[in-house]
Amino acid sequence: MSVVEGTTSSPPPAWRTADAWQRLFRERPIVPLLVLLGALVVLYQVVQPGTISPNWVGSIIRNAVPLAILAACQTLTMLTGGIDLSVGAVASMAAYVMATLVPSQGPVIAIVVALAACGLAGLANGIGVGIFRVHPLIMTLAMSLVVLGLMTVYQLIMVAAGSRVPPEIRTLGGGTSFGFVPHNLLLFVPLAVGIMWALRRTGFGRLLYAVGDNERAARLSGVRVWQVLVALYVVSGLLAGVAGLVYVGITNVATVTLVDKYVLTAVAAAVIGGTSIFGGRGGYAGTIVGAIILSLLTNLLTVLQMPEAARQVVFGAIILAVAAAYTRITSEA
Amino acid sequence: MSVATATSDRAPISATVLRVLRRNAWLLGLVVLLAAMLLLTRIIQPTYGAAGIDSLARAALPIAFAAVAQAVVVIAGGIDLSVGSMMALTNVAAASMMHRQGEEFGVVAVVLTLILGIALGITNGVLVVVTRVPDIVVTLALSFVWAGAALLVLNTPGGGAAQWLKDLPVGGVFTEWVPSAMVLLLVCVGAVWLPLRRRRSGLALYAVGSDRLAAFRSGVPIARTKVLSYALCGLFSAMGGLALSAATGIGTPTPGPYTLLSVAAIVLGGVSLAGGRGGLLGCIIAVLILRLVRTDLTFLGVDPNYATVIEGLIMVAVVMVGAVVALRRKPA
Amino acid sequence: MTTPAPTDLLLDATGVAKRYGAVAALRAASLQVRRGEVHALLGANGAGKSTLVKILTGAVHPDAGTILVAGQPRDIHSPAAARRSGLVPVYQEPALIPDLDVLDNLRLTGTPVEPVRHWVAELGLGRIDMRTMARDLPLASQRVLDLARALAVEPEVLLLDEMTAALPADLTERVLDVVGRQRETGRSVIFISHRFIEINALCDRATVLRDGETVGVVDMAPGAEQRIVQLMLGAAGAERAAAAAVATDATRRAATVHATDATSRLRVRGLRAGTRLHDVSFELHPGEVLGLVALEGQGQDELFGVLSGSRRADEGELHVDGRPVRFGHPADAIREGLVYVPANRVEALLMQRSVRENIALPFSARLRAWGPIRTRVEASQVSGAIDRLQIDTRAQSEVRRLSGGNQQKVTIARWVAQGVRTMLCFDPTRGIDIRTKREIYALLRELAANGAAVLLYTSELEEVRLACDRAVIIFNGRVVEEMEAAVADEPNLLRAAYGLPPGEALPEEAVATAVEAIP
Amino acid sequence: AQDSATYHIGASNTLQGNGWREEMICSIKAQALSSGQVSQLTVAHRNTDAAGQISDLNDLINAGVQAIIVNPVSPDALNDVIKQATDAGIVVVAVDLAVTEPSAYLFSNNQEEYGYVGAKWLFEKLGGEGAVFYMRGAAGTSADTDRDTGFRRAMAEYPGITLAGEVFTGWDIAQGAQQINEFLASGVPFDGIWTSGIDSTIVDALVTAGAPLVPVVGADNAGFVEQLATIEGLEGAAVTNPGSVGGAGVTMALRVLAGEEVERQVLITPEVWDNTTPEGQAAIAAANDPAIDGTWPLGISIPDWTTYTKDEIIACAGPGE
Ligand SMILES: Nc1ncnc2c1ncn2[C@@H]1O[C@H](COP(=O)(O)OP(=O)(O)OP(=O)(O)O)[C@@H](O)[C@H]1O
Ligand SMILES: Nc1ncnc2c1ncn2[C@@H]1O[C@H](COP(=O)(O)OP(=O)(O)OP(=O)(O)O)[C@@H](O)[C@H]1O
Ligand SMILES: [Mg+2]
Ligand SMILES: [Mg+2]
Repeated sequence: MSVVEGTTSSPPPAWRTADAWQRLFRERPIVPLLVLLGALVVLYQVVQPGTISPNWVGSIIRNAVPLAILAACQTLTMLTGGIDLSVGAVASMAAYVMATLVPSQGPVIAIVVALAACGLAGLANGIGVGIFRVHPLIMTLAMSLVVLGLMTVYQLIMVAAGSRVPPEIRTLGGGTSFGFVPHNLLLFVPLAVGIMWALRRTGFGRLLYAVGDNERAARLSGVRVWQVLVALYVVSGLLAGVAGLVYVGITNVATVTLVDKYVLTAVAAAVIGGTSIFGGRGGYAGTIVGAIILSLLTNLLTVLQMPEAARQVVFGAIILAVAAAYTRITSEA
Repeated sequence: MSVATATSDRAPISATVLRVLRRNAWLLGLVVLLAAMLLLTRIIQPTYGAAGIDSLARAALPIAFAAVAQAVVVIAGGIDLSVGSMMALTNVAAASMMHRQGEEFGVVAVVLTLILGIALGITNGVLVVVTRVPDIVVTLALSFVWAGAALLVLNTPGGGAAQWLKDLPVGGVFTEWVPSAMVLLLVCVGAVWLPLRRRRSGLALYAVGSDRLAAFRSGVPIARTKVLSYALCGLFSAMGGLALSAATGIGTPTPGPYTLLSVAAIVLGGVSLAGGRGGLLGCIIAVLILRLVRTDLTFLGVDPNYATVIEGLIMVAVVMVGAVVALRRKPA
Repeated sequence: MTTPAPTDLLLDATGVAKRYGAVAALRAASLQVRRGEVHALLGANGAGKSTLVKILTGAVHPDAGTILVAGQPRDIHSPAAARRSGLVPVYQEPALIPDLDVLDNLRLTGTPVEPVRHWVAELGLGRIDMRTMARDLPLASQRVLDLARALAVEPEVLLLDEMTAALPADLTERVLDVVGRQRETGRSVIFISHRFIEINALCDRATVLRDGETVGVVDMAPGAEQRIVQLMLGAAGAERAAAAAVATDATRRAATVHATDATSRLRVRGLRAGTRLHDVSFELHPGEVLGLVALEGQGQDELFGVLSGSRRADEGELHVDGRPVRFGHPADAIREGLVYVPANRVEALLMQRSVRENIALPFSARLRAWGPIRTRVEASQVSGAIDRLQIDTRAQSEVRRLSGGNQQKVTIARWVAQGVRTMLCFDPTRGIDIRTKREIYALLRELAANGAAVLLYTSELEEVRLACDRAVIIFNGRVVEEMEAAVADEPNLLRAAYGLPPGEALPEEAVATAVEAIP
Repeated sequence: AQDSATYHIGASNTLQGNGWREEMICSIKAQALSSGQVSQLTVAHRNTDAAGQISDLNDLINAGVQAIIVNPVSPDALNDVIKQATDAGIVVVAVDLAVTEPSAYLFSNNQEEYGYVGAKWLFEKLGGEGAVFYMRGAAGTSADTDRDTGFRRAMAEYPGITLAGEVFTGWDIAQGAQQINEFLASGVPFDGIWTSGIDSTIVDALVTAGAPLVPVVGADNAGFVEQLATIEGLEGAAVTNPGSVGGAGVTMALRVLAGEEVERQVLITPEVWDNTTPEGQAAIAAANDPAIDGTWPLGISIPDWTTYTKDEIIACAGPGE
């Protein structure tokens, strides 16, 4: 019952190499993504010679890190066929709550409370999606309205309470060593390794894929899907909180809408990274590269000094081109 | 012989009615909800009447077009995150064409704008089909492109609109209780959708959204149907852009909140994001409901920040109640 | 082997090849179909039958090969084009659009309605409500409707890919009858099935595929079956199949000893659920395989739903090992050792995930198992199960790339991997080739011999004799009879399944009245 | 004065969560309360666009208000509905940004001047020579375009000034932070920074990166003013853009309702608080309040037009709350 004989005997060698590449790309989708990233760097070098320096790499990565964390929320939720549009509001909440609590409570309590609030928002999302079966898009969109509203109220209460971003957060989020190694890598590398490990090597990770691929099959195999979803959205809320803290480390100013603009960019990072929005397929490594690609692209367009209109057009066109090339390279014949 | 389907073809009328009701249960629920909310509004604000309904219809007009545009694509199994940007682009295109032009040229400009919308939609659709990149990515990328193009056309709010266009959605038809905006909306959507819906191309939209593989094997031209859905989306987005022109009298290059609003509205309106299920009327009613919630919260003088919270909660509640009802209705 | 004169050939495909990445689904397939014949296309799971059908009907583009229709090269690059050339398929997977009602489904394909009504009646589905959503129809009705829709356009060549696999005995009979009569109008049928009874009864000739190659064409005559099995499986495969058959008998004798002295593993009392399951009671003992026989829609779906924890009973009791239990979720049933193999593999599989993840899925199901995976243990359990079920894992990185039969095996392997106490199988051999079927019977017997209890619903009546110790027959939501496997021959089972008392024959009119009595 | 509280006033705003806009809403509330003449204040305050604001204004009209304070999304888009309101006898006061409908009153910061005076200060500071990093607001909005007009006017007066770079921050802090960081990493030389209000973040980025502290122009946001007062070696100027135009708008509307003669347009010329002159330092010292949220503008009152205290605007309570 094997066709391996067929493969070894009949086909011409040229065909085989092409096929081997294809297979490599398909089985390791991260490879073509890295190739694309490399191509972008070369492009950068061509249009803007001389800017590429350790400093520059550092700033690209520093900007990519919080986006990649935010995109982790999307990756995880998208694996189950969901999406988390509340991450912007939740991340902003983490930043704002933390900053306003620091003067009165000190950094540790402030951070704990901020993350707890994020976990709570995630829990609400999880209960809505997992138990009451509200569509994730609606649930999280509504949650972002709820969080924004509550945070605006909170903002008015805290307006004269003073707010401060503790130096630890600032160093972690925005600092660099030797002028080019971003400190947020200290947080990010273990986090990313943890996420990738969890997706591949833990039962919970497996279940995310399973629920996204075929919820019914998961159920028939004895999985209580609601548990998975609730846990997932809590994790997503917490990750969003961490992203918010990294962002505020960079900006040093917290507002209740600090991270709002990055929600769709985070979705784009996850999707460019090869995670299917229909669930069941994808991974975090691709998302990280996706975030770096987007960060690089934003930077390139800023540096090129194009008019805003052209900048937006080119940004969209390049995202599409990258995604199309990626799809072409990894798709089956 | 088999038990499962051996119901008679000529079912009694009551059964037919029951089936129609059951199939449109969601729509009916929305209608009832809307009616209840209108009543509630009247109680909160006793002066709420024809003028209120007129402004409700006018407020709903651009959102409703956006929702209808989104619904068509989602029914066909896609999603279009560029609806807001396409509305902005068609809006500024119309506004700059009509700027300081005669009333008659306005007609030409409207036609050109609609054609532009279709062209944008076809571009979306063709790129989705050709690149085989998931719809959400293609349209997200193109949302930047169209928004940038809008800024190229007008870099700041400006331009103009023909007076007749501005007057079109104002006032009532026959009586002040039938807002022209609503009539306009239903006529525009109906004129496009009704002839299509029962045709093969209309069914193909549902088929592709419902089960792509089965549709392909049933001989449905997948690519053409996808492009058709995006073309319709572009057309309705252009109508939305024109509705913005009519409302504001100018063109605004920055996209409004229409993309996400449209997605929320269609889910409330009973369209399944998985594709293949739902209709356009439900979406329109959902938009009216969403809009009326805001109005009521304003009338009630609820602290606007809490109003945002309440709006979010209501959105969840409606979907949740719907899900619970659907669970109940599932055959035992 | 016969070589027909070229003029009779309605369809002539030669040298057809198709690769999917590293997998060669077809290497050198050929198929010659004469005008007015019913031609069987046979082969083990994964031999390439479905792929050939897809190529002939424009759903898949071949890498190589020539296809002549009535002697002419015809353009069949798309399903629509194939249709125009008179090639109309009924695929292995349902092709109705779930979210459209029946009428709209017909309109979509431009199928005339009246002929469909005619064929639906002819096929024994009675009159159907054209306004029912396709998704609301039971699988069997969908299949029949698929067939009626294909017949309605009066195709030159009708291609039926495991059309009967999901049908209960009564509907199968009608389908075979209708399909057989296609000959009379000079039309041809390509018929794929794993059931020899059907092939013997229906087909004129058979083309046999093995590993993507046509290995023989056989005229159907007494004794052809032996030859086909040999062609299909190759010499080695045929031996293994025979060995499996012997193993079945051996383990069965061992198991009967077991069954008698134990208390019941599962006791069902007065179970009622939904509108079809009224009052079912039976006992299932460790060490036995209990057959369950019923016509379409007699409450067996509901029964398995309740036993597997997917739905709640309205009334009645369940006892597992003498303890009363109540299931709110499949997880509850699984904890009590009741595992379920559903009829429809699409329900059970993670199509985009690997074979390994599919088989290992239940390992991680419980909250406790959310942590790190014990990779080595998992790997050995999974590969054990793969070996045991002989799963062809060439395309294992995504289950959707497996052939239908191999997908089916994965659904069983999932439970075998972790050891079975009580297995609820709903037609597990649906679409499985003859060798594997025998292996599955052997497997069920072996499970029983090791003390497991197996409940086996089957739509293939001969399976009762081949694999079971006892059978209960359900009609109209009630157990109407119970019989030992020894006496459970087909006429006897069919009689009972129609709700007729023992000793009574099965006249046509009786069937008609009996069926009308069904609510 | 409580018994004379008779008016029902409406307010409309289209951006939520933004410090400046929240302060504007609070000043509307505080002034309505402090005036004693307002019995009910209905606020429509949410994230929306021109068409959404039109329907909000319609809702306010239908709610039966006698005056509307509106922060318009654009100068032209609301004309019809404003006309409809004024025709019905409702007093409409546009704040922050002008509308072209002549029947509306206007109480606003002069955005073109805002762009001009800050740029002029910066160019002067640089001695008329040098490269400036120009960090604008959101592309396509009126306020940004107006400020740009002023900025360009100043540039025309100082031909020695060039642009080292021009970006749109979208008034988004995180985006502004990334832009300045990337800009610093790119190594393009620059001598000064003009920002459209994303200011303290920019200074922080300079400090964090150890880049030279070039002169920075920002707005009167609490965070930036504090930096001007405290950071050693930072030279900069805060251009005032008080959110209290909202409260002033209320006063204006009440005066019209009372039948007083009121000027149709009041434009507040922005002040420049620079930390290099004694007057500027005094203004900064007077305004600086480290407790206030960094994104709140410190121009919390406008003499003659607002009567509430600092505590009242911070309490952010309107009539009946
Ligand atoms: N197996 C399939 N399942 C789902 N969609 C498919 C499948 N095969 C092709 N399609 C879709 O159908 C469209 C057309 O496919 P293809 O190129 O195979 O047809 P074609 O030969 O160009 O058809 P036509 O007769 O219209 O020229 C593509 O958009 C593709 O995504
Ligand atoms: N889309 C695909 N991608 C990769 N491999 C595929 C794909 N479709 C089929 N195959 C492989 O091609 C081979 C032939 O499959 P096919 O479905 O034709 O078998 P079959 O004879 O119909 O089997 P069964 O009796 O189990 O239905 C199998 O090994 C299968 O795994
Ligand atoms: Mg097959
Ligand atoms: Mg082709």
